[in-house]
Amino acid sequence: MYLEDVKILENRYVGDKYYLMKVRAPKAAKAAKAGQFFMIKCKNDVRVLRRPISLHHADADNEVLEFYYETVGKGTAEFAGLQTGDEINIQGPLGTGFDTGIEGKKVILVGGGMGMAPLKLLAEKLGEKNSVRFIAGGRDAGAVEIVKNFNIDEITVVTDDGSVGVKGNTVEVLKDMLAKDSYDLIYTCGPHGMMLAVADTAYQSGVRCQISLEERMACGVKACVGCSIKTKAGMKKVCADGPVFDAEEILDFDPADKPGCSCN
Amino acid sequence: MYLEDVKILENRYVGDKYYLMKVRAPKAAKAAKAGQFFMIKCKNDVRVLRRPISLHHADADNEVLEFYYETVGKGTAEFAGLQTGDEINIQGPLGTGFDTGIEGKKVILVGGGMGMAPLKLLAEKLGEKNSVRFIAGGRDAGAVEIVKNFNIDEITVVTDDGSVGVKGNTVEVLKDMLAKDSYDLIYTCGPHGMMLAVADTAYQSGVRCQISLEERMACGVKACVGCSIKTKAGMKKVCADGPVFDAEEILDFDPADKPGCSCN
Amino acid sequence: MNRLKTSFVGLDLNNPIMTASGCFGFGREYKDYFDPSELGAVVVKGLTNEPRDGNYGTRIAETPAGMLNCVGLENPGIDYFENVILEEIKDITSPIIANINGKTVEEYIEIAKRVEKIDAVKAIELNISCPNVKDGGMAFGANPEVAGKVTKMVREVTTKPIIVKLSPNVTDIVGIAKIVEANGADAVALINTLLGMAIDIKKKKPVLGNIFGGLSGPAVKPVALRMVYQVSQAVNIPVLGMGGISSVEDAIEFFMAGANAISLGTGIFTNPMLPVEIKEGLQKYCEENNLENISEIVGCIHPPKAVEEKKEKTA
Amino acid sequence: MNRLKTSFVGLDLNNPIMTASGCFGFGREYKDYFDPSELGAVVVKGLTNEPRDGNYGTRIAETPAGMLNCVGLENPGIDYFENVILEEIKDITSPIIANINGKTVEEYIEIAKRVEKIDAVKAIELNISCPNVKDGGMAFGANPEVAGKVTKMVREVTTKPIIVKLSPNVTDIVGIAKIVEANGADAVALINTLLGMAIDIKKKKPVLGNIFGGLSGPAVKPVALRMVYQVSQAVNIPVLGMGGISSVEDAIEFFMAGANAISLGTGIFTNPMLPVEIKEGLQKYCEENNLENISEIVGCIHPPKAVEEKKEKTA
Ligand SMILES: Cc1cc2nc3c(=O)[nH]c(=O)nc-3n(C[C@H](O)[C@H](O)[C@H](O)COP(=O)(O)OP(=O)(O)OC[C@H]3O[C@@H](n4cnc5c(N)ncnc54)[C@H](O)[C@@H]3O)c2cc1C
Ligand SMILES: Cc1cc2nc3c(=O)[nH]c(=O)nc-3n(C[C@H](O)[C@H](O)[C@H](O)COP(=O)(O)OP(=O)(O)OC[C@H]3O[C@@H](n4cnc5c(N)ncnc54)[C@H](O)[C@@H]3O)c2cc1C
Ligand SMILES: Cc1cc2nc3c(=O)[nH]c(=O)nc-3n(C[C@H](O)[C@H](O)[C@H](O)COP(=O)(O)O)c2cc1C
Ligand SMILES: Cc1cc2nc3c(=O)[nH]c(=O)nc-3n(C[C@H](O)[C@H](O)[C@H](O)COP(=O)(O)O)c2cc1C
Ligand code: FES
Ligand code: FES
Repeated sequence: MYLEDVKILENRYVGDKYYLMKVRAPKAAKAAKAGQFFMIKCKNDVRVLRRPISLHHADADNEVLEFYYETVGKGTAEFAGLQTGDEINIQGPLGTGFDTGIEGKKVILVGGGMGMAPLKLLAEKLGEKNSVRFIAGGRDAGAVEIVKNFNIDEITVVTDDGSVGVKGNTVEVLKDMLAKDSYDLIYTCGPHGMMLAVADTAYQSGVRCQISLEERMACGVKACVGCSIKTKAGMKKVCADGPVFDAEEILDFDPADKPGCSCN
Repeated sequence: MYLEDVKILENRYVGDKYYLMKVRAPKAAKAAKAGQFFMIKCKNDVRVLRRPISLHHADADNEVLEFYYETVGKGTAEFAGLQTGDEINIQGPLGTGFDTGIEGKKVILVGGGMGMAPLKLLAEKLGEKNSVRFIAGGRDAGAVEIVKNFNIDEITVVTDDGSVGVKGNTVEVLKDMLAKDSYDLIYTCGPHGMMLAVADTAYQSGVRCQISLEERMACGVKACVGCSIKTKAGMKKVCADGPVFDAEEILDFDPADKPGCSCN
Repeated sequence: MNRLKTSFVGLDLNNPIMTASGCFGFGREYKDYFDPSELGAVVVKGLTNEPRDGNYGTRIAETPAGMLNCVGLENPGIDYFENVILEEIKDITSPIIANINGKTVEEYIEIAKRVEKIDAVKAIELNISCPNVKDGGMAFGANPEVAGKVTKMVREVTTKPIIVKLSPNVTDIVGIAKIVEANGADAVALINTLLGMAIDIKKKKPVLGNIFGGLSGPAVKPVALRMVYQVSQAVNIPVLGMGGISSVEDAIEFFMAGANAISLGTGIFTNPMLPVEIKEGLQKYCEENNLENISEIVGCIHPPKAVEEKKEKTA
Repeated sequence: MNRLKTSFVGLDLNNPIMTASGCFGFGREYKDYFDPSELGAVVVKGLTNEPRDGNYGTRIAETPAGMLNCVGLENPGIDYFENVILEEIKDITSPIIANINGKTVEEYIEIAKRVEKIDAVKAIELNISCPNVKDGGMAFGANPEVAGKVTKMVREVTTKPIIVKLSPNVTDIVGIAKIVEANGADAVALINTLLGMAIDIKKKKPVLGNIFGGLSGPAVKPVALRMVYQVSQAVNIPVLGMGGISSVEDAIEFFMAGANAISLGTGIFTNPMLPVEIKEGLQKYCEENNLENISEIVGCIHPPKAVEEKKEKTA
């Protein structure tokens, strides 16, 4: 884990509410693995929490990191306003990342919207020694525009409005694929509901499934206990024990809000 | 009083800790008078109070306002970092300004360091129908560099270190002038101590003296009662009844800190 | 259609947006930016019987996302208010609400009696955050008994609606709210400022002349929201919410927390157009969310049980 | 020369900089950024006897210049701490301070007894901000009597220094501080978090799963400074100050207000190098200002009278 002030090489609008940022980060670019993330500092001091953003791609040779992000609130809006040459402070890489140590397997990657972020590097890594199929879903053409940035062949694009690719959703496509052929592993990242459906589908088909979770984070390093989830092995931290988990490990995907105690 | 998002035309370092900013402000440039000020909004939302900055110059024809400011804390440091083309939000012109309705008088303007800010436009206005002498003081050459930006002839420069102009201080020069000739009015702006000494000198010589005061401000428009000073006519607001006052009106130049009540 | 019409302590307001006492002078000060008659009501600077010079030394300090003030209730006194200021603001069509203050119960009663006779004042905001000189200097609002007492005594001398403004510097804001309700308050306003301080490390002294001052602005919003949420579920009188509101979203948070109306303070200093922006923003919010009236979201995040109980009680 | 050496509750610290409980895990989590042995002391996450899963739902919310949390004291329990964690952090040379918690006085006593037997723990930070289940859910620290009682009972079962950590959500923090002093506290730590809330207006529900959470970060600094200033003049035991420290200047403010040592919390999340930057900054400040030791500025803004009185009493 490093803490670096990095220069922005490029920060461009991709489509829908999505942006792509490239920074030069000598140390982190060498260390970062697919599925890890960074805590990016906001410049406006009214925002004291860093924003967790996944590693989209890391090019160790050129020392370049890529982030693919959606403008959701004021923090990500601030990021979108940054210019080439501006500096930002990034902390990472953090978390464990996806399991990329496999070989000779048939895998499917399912990405929805912003969930495409961690899958570019993953697809590239897995592609080296495995057969990779990629399902990319989004609201419309703008939301899947990013796939042009991916270096993979086998890609199925699905959009809600059918403006590009298949009209429909990722889960339907996944079910089709699983019905037609057998696979060893599914990796997914996207909206909460989509991931649950993917995990469920994988479970039904007896295929192992890795999901990349999101929780509000303060520290990103297991120091604040803010991002806990219940797993078969007890309370785990999304930031340090994840954000990638085996779907079957998670016990309480949608913990009901219920007042506990106001202790820190 | 207007509230305008204005474009920065120029924002350059002048010397010492001083900067000069020019903005295009169509409405305010027509309305502003010497001695008035603006409340400038910070971009970093951690700073909720606007910064009071005097009008340095207003060019109604070209719709340009000039601000001359010193980097003191984080707010002014933020201003110094702004670039040509950036936008800032200014509120003003505020306050009453100097008395410029006089004719055929002999006046002296005494400016110290950042106190030179409101005197450029004043010198210009008074110069039209009066005989104006200007004493400009500062730590060193950098602190008086701004006088090159002034359109007046009769200027005496004084620096603490003698790096440019006379070595000494403005009050000595003022005393010299008053000893040699008689004057109708003195206007001054600068460090607190200097203004007191100027006011005192003026008083000794029986010359009317206008001073431009500073107080911490929240609203700038008499709404918060944060900037009060005691005058012969009761409590006055520096923001709205000033910032320019006849020195003799002020009753308590250096109010001792003393706990009162913690009421708002 | 105006979806912001609000009835508050018997007043028909065009909208539920007021100005926080002490942050809008006497209503005239921001008129270059917008017409004060656009507001739901104008709450004026805290008044006392006698004119007050306020505190010595620096009165304002900036803090992270907030500010401190120790004005010390400088105000021109009730006579000047009645004779001069009311004349100057007679064009304002929104109701004028007087924020009243005292250092003893007697002072409160005196000024309440005076205000009672002023037709132009439509309601009283009873500020009980001031130090109570007689009882050891703690604020009236810090002691439930004293808070109840002062409310009751003021209630006895006025027919105007009383909005009791609570201090947040207490262990149990709900207890205080209930007591002032029981003693005749028509509404509660919260929060007043949090007691804080700032230090000038170069000069090695407190920034404020009075050492302590009241913290306001966005920094206090979470505390204000929490108190509005707690109090609005515990009392059956309306709540005037405030503390750090500086955007339309903030305003909506306060309504959802249970405020029937809101006051804007420090946010106006940062952005003088804030009241108008919030008014327009709320109207738009209602339109986009098919709300006939903004009141439909008041307290909408309260647990269902609390909502039921309150409905029954106020029915 | 190290000008930051500090003696605090009998511990010789290399510097007066600690980590705020709950913001630095168990000391290992930030080791990639700096060596925790650089700190004056490491205060670990709040511990309870039994492991706790903490609260459901969202636990973190950002607020203007601050944050809310409602972790709900998730922690692995004292057994795991003793058997596993202490082994993992045995290389840390700075003293380890255990923050202990309970829902009843009995729970506090039990955990204090356990900690008493752990040599690696050099002091106890007694957190009395938790809700007291037996006495109606108000925090131990909100009731002076209960605060005194729990301090006393813990005092009876431990020989380790006790730093009582106070809740700021009270009317009279000075009263509470005095009572815990009278009952055997070796120091007081303040402030814990201010109770607050945030609302998700799109989802129409509180952001936090627990509805309420504790506010920390720069936003609370003025309140924290005020309380440190008040308490440090009223008690004769040292004060551990915290609340929003995020720069060297903030740290200096706390020392001037009367803190003998400081803790860093939320500021570390924003800037993981903060402890080191403050340590270096304070050393530089001492050098530039010809201070032999940082302690020379502790309480330097107190009124002369208070300083005299305190000197006499502690002499
Ligand atoms: C491990 C991880 C990896 C992520 N990777 C990406 C990515 O590659 N691209 C991307 O666009 N987004 C990613 N997100 C989501 C991203 O962190 C949020 O969209 C972002 O923090 C929103 O900040 P904001 O200020 O714009 O929104 P606001 O809603 O104003 O933020 C308010 C607070 O809530 C937090 N928050 C809001 N939404 C989320 C969320 N979904 N997850 C966690 N915290 C949230 C913010 O961090 C902030 O503290 C990731 C989240 C996690 C946990
Ligand atoms: C009527 C008036 C006109 C002014 N004109 C000029 C000018 O033309 N050029 C210039 O350089 N400066 C001027 N000043 C001073 C200027 O406002 C302060 O230097 C500036 O606000 C400091 O902000 P900061 O964030 O850099 O400093 P900080 O010290 O970080 O500011 C903290 C807070 O204190 C306030 N503050 C600090 N110093 C002063 C001060 N001297 N007067 C009032 N408030 C202060 C700030 O506004 C802010 O609210 C003027 C002040 C007043 C009252
Ligand atoms: C400069 C200033 C003066 C104030 N004066 C008063 C007052 O006279 N009476 C009162 O009840 N509250 C007073 N307040 C408190 C505000 O009315 C309000 O309760 C508080 O500032 C919180 O709201 P805000 O965060 O929107 O400012 C004052 C606040 C400020 C900042
Ligand atoms: C995420 C988080 C967890 C905390 N956990 C504890 C705790 O377990 N015990 C405790 O006494 N205080 C706890 N606190 C309070 C801090 O120790 C500290 O008192 C408070 O955050 C104020 O300091 P700060 O503004 O520097 O963060 C916690 C604070 C945060 C933000
Ligand atoms: S974000 Fe702090 S523990 Fe995960
Ligand atoms: S700054 Fe508010 S009254 Fe002058």
